[in-house]
Amino acid sequence: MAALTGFAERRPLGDNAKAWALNAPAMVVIALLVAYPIGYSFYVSLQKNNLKRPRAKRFIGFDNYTSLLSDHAFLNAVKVSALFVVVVLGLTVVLALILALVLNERFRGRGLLLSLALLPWAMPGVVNGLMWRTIFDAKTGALNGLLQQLGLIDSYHAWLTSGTGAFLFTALAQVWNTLPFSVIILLAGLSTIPSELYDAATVDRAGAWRRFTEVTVPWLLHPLLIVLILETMNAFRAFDTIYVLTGGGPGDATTTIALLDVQTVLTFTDFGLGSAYAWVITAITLLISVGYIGLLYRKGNFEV
Amino acid sequence: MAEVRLEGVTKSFGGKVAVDNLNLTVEDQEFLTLVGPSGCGKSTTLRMICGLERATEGHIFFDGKPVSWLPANKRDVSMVFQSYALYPHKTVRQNIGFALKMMRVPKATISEQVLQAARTLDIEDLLDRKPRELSGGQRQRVALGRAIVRDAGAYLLDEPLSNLDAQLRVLMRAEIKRLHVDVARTFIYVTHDQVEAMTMSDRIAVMRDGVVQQCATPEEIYERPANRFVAAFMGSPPMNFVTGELADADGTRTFRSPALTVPLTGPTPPATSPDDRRVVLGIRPEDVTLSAAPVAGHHPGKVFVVEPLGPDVLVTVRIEGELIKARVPTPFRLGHDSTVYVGFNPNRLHLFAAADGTALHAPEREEHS
Amino acid sequence: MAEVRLEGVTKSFGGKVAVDNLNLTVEDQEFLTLVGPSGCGKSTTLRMICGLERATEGHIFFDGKPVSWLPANKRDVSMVFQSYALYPHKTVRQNIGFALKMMRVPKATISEQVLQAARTLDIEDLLDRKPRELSGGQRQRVALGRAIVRDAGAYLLDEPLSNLDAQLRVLMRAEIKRLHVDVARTFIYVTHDQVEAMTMSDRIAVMRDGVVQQCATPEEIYERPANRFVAAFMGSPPMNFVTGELADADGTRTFRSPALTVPLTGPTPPATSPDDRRVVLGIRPEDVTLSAAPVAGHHPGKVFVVEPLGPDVLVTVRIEGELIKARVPTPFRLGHDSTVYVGFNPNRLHLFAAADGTALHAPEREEHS
Amino acid sequence: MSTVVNVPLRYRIPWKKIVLYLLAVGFALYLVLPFYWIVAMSFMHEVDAISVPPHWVPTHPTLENYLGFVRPNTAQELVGGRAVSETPYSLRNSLVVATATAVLNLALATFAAYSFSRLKFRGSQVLLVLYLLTRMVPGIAIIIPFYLLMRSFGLLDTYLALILSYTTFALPITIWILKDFFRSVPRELEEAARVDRCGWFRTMWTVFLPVAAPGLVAAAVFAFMTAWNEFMFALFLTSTKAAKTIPVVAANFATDFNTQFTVMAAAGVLAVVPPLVLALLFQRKLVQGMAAGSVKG
Amino acid sequence: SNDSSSGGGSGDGSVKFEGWDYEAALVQQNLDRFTKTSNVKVNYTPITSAQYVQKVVAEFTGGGGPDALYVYDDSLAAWVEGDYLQPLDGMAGVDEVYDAIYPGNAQAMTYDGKRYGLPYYTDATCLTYNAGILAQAGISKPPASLEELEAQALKIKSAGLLEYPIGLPAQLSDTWWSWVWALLFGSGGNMFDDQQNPIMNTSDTVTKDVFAWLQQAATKSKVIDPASLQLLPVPVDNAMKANRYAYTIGARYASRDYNDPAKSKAAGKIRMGLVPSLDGKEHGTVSNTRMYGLAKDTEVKDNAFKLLTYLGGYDSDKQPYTAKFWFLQRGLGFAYKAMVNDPTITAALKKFADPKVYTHLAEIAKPRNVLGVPWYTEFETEMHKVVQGVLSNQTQPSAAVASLAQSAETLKKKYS
Ligand SMILES: Nc1ncnc2c1ncn2[C@@H]1O[C@H](COP(=O)(O)OP(=O)(O)OP(=O)(O)O)[C@@H](O)[C@H]1O
Ligand SMILES: Nc1ncnc2c1ncn2[C@@H]1O[C@H](COP(=O)(O)OP(=O)(O)OP(=O)(O)O)[C@@H](O)[C@H]1O
Ligand SMILES: [Mg+2]
Ligand SMILES: [Mg+2]
Repeated sequence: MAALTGFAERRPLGDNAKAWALNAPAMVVIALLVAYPIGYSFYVSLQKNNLKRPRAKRFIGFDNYTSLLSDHAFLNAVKVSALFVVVVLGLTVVLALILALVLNERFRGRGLLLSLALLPWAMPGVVNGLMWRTIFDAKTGALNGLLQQLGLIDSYHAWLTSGTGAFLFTALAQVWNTLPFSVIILLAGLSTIPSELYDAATVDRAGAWRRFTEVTVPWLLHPLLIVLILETMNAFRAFDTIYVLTGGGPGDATTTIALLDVQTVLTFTDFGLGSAYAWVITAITLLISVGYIGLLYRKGNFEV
Repeated sequence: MAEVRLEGVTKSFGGKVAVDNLNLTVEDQEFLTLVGPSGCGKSTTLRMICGLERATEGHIFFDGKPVSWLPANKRDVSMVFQSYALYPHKTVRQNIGFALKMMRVPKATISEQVLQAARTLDIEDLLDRKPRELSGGQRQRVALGRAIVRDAGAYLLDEPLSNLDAQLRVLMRAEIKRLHVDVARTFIYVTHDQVEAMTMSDRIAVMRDGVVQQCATPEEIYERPANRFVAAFMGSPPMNFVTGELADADGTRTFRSPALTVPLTGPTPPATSPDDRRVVLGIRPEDVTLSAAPVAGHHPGKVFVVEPLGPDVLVTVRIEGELIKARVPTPFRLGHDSTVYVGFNPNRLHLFAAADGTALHAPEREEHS
Repeated sequence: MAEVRLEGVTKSFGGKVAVDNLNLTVEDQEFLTLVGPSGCGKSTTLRMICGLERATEGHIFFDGKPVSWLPANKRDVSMVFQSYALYPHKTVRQNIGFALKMMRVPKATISEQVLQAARTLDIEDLLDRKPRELSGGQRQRVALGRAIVRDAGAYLLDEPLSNLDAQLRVLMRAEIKRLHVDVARTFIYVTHDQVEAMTMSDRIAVMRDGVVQQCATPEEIYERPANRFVAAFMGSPPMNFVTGELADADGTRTFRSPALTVPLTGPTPPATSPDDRRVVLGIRPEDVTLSAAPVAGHHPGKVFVVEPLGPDVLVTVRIEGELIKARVPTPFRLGHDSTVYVGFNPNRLHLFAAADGTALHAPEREEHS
Repeated sequence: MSTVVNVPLRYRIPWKKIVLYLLAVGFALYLVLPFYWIVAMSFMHEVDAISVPPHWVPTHPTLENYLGFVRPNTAQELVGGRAVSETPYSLRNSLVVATATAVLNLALATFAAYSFSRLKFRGSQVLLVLYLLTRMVPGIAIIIPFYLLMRSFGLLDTYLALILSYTTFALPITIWILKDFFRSVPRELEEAARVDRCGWFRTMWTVFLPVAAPGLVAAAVFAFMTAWNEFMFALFLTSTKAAKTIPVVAANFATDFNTQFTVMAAAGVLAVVPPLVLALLFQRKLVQGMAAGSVKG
Repeated sequence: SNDSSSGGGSGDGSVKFEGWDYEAALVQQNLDRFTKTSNVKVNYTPITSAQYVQKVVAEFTGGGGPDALYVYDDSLAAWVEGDYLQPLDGMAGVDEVYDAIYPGNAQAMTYDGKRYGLPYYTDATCLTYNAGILAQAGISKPPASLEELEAQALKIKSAGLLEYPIGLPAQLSDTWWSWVWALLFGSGGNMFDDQQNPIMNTSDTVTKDVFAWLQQAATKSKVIDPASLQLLPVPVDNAMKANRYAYTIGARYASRDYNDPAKSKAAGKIRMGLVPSLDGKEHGTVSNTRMYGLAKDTEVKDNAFKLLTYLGGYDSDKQPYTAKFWFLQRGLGFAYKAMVNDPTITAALKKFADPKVYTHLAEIAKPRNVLGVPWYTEFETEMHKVVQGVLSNQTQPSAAVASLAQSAETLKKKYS
């Protein structure tokens, strides 16, 4: 048999080589454009580096990171962020799933609703922030006006002045904003499910709920995985909305790590510490993402 | 559950009518087989019965109760899909056990029943594979397993054996029949295999372009087809047809065509108008006899094609432009173009109106054993 | 292109061997049919020939040239997928014409050829539909159309007719045969339909568990099966098998089992060891004769099951615990439990070694015509 | 037949439809009400916009806020006059950048995603996580080095700088999105195309990608939107109307000293319109089923 | 392109000029005039104000900075330390300018003894009140002391005119809270001594007392709007214009809008007053200064300086042309002492404020003395949070000052 390989034609690439070749363009672009910035930012995170004191710049190893452990603001921000992620993620995923399921049905006005579902996405962050500010405004806000006209409140409230209020309303605004991404991904995921599977499940006496858990969910695990990862990432980095609505207040109630990070880098121009914050965010989201992957990837990994 | 009744059921897909004013009653515990050419509406009919497709018109009743508005999961029917529709994300075991799980059968019972079904279907060692890793026939067996493992009021099986080899098919056929007897429920079965249809069914409904042509016992269908379409459709190789007209010669009714003259016995319809006289004579290949030597009343012809079918030989004979197929026992020793004498069993002749193909005359019912 | 040769081809799916050291040569312009039980590796073999699956071991040659590393699109083969694999986003017309378009055939030619193929397949009026709007059989015909419309070096057809009705199947069979003659290319055909296999093929390869059991002409396979498996597999209803041993009684070789004693004629293998003496007698149902009155040398038995098959009747007779099937012409007039006398055509007896099933004795080759 | 019609058929209340429509309306309100407020404001005078109780429908409707964008004279009168004059350009810039980003992204991601959905190769999972990792470092940490990089390429204030940066943002996620959709394209389709004599590229183009269209559209929407509403990088990488995108310009309506709510609202409405129109055009693709009727089993 | 080298001139002597995007169209208009008269081309880029500092920092770090630019007084120290700016000492006309402006402004533009800017605009913080509402409640004079302010507010409140008469912008933001500093300076207090050591919890009790008053007014007498915690300056302005607050503390500049009938329902009723103090006798306030600065690495120093002079200094008529331009166009506060005597200026000023009060405020205003420390921004941010705690009764004044002192010490250590 060995002789045969002698006159075999040019061997095509093996799966390994093919895969790397296919990944090459993406890897080159990414490496070219972000490898340096990412590496640089990590390097900076090992420095004492405040632009206000450029002459004091020096390499300090992991001091920025160790200092975080005793950094009150940071520890509090981690707590706030974690809570924010949980609330926003929970709401987003549930709402997005319901909306995607609705959109996956046939009914009049579906196209319109789908376009509306994309609307919050298309709104530039600044406009979005201002929109929510005018809505939640204590003096002239639309929410106050609406609730009062509906007779639900007697007088205008300052929704964002209590810690919990600020937190919840900020989260609501954030959810409105990040909903479209999840909806689109889940909806596209839904559209890949062959309808005959639902037929089969219906005949197998599965009601709507069981069809959902037994057919829809397994098929949605991977799209859900993306949604979870990205929404976690987004919620951890939520900045625009929070900044415009509360600036992180009252007190520390809505100061998330992202807010702290942006403030540290841009307002305090402390690049060293800011980069360390950024890498902590990276590490946390990476850890959570790997957790999601470990939880969902294999379960949803089947071929049709 | 039990009796399935379709009343005036019509289904059209955007103008194209797939099932046309169907009236059909499947008795309790009956085994009804739907046959018909590809695209005649068999699957659509099953899908309507099972509730996956809503009839454009007409209504469906289970045991006299209308179910048109009942969703499929409440209809208590089990179905094998023509396209299998296996759950790609579940293992074979989970696929088969799914309906049981939905019916809240205890886990232990499920795994036992699944195992038993898998044993029956000879897919016991595939239980932990995903459908993706199965061969065509294996997938089909999983689909079958999914339907038969559970208890249902009616079983709808859409070509459940088409991708299986003959051996397995025979076994599976027996299993399905046994299940039918065991559970004593209504079965509606779609198949293209005539042997299957003939051997398994209490009744056969022959469909064509969404319309039921005849619904009767297998013998009836085979022996006394309601029209030329049914006669042609059932039986393989199909019945021979010769177009000609009725004539009264020498006091006996005779069929006459350019090639053939066949005397008819028994009651034949009175032929009044010339149109009525235009008829088609039908005779099944196994009712055609061939002899090498001339026989009285036999027609001389030439051997055209000889096809061995294993136990029999299918011989096509040319008689003045008409091609007549005869099925004769092996061995057949005449070669191409040899002259052969063709005889028609006079008790097995069929007559159909040339105009619309309705049966005018069929052989007397025979008593078996 | 032409001769397809497989040398020591093995395919395993993660440990599970689907095709095992396959050596097979399909001659130029030959029509080879692959048959075998579900899951025996037929589709896998086709897929390897076609280049969709890489052999784990061994090599494939087209006209003597190794093609193991050639991708499917360069192999110049055409294939009907068992699962159809229609392009869901293209109309039937585009599906059928796709390969032609890829081969840069002029538009006008394409549409003409597509139309002609569609006519052949009787799907002319479905040309502008999408696959999801078709019935199962219609989809299968589109899949077939896609493969036959184009010119290719070899045509691989994986159960292309399984979902068609008998009539259409007969027509399609003829069309495929005609195509084979017209294009004069190599055809490799997978089917579960024995009639198809018997009537269409130049040679039939019978597979089992990834191993070819016998590869020979249809007659050879039917009349002189290489082993018990092939004998059992080909022929429906299958051959009767009775396990027993060889004995020399009264100077003649005799087969003896608790139920039966059958004298053997013709040369039989010398039985030296006791193991060698353990044999299985095989006889096809059509070589079993039944008579109501006692006949010398016939075995008395009781009628167990009577199954009408249309032209014939399949009668299962019980002879002291052995069940023997006989296929006899209609009408058969004995009822259940009646005594019947069973005779075996002495010229049509098969003998297989009990140990491994290899054929020891087969009927002499008969001359047809 | 008349008897058939008279059979008392139990008609069921279509709960499903009712729930569906209720949910649809609920979501529509939730999605549209906040935005409606912006729209309403954009047709109001500043004074009406902050009135108590709010006017849900503009009492003295005006087009002034919009006309400013086309009539620079009125614009001069307004706070943020320069931003007003830049708005039309920025819309064009945003469209170009977002579209290019979407296209470039799909082009690059398709290859990579294909490898993850079809090929078994060592390191695939690690590579997937690595892709994600590049996206997990917050933009704030890399914006300065990225700015430096773009500056050294001489790309500041060009479309290309934005397109490249957004591509790197969107690429990892696009790969993740696409790999899932590719996975649900039946392998047999691809095989059929290969047998029909298509090379890999043709197979992708003529069979694979059309079947995976919903996923492609979803990924394209994602990339488009990422580029459409990104603010920080756009701010740093652009400085003139040659490349400024709409978020950067819209931000100019809100200064420390004054905020022209109504003009800003108008700009916001304008910013939302192009993606919305695109969405309306493509929504069919997004919800079309993928491979119905193509394979048996 | 425009970033070929650091300093950024494109070879034809044109000046790359950057500023935050306030009234960019007007700026351009003014620059066009400069180009016409001086023949120096100016390449002007307005930058979103919220990100102005960050972007300029990025540009200087990356080496693509402007030649001339706007500078906030609170960025000055950092930008000097960062080597972005060069001192103007000794350049033509600089001393003249510094002599002609209010000392507070001069101080704000000086770092480490060197002068780095020419004034763009300045403002002092004042008490702004709605005389109409006061009159309705029977009050004729603005309050001089905080006690009085609270009493007046209570009167308005009990008259049922307003639920919360006082509004303050107290949402967290990265700009400074002038009203806190104004209240401290108004009572002669300070948080830091001249060596930038925290004194708010030691030698100087004003901070604590002011905090105590704030807490009292916000949570006991409830005259300060609790919604303040979510208000930025703009909504406060809107409320003032809508007659929904009787008092606020903010920039003088805002009164122009408040009294503009086209924009405000309170037009004509808004008055400017001195910041009430603890004892009602002493008065002071805080000022801020925006200036024009010169980049250190500029390659077109002469032209850039010409531009600086045009914008922030005297023109050939010895007139601060641009400063006047801004005041007349938009009412931006000016640093030049003499400008208030200009009849056109006075006329314009009279439309929204009492020139005497306006000028007096400018004279008594002084800049924050901690602007020069590197940790000022961090401290300011921390201070906002603490004051929020005071206003919402979560932090007691004594604890508040202690925590501020603590923060200051920590920050100091961090930057040492
Ligand atoms: N992807 C796969 N992974 C694991 N096993 C596989 C895979 N594909 C096929 N097999 C196994 O290989 C064997 C041969 O499969 P193949 O499809 O060739 O059978 P076949 O002869 O075509 O059967 P059928 O008549 O049922 O179509 C089967 O036992 C099947 O279960
Ligand atoms: N979704 C659809 N849209 C349009 N026409 C359809 C659709 N589904 C089925 N049809 C048509 O309806 C007719 C009946 O289809 P059906 O599937 O019931 O046929 P069938 O009898 O099961 O055929 P087969 O034996 O080929 O499976 C066919 O002509 C088919 O083309
Ligand atoms: Mg069908
Ligand atoms: Mg197969």
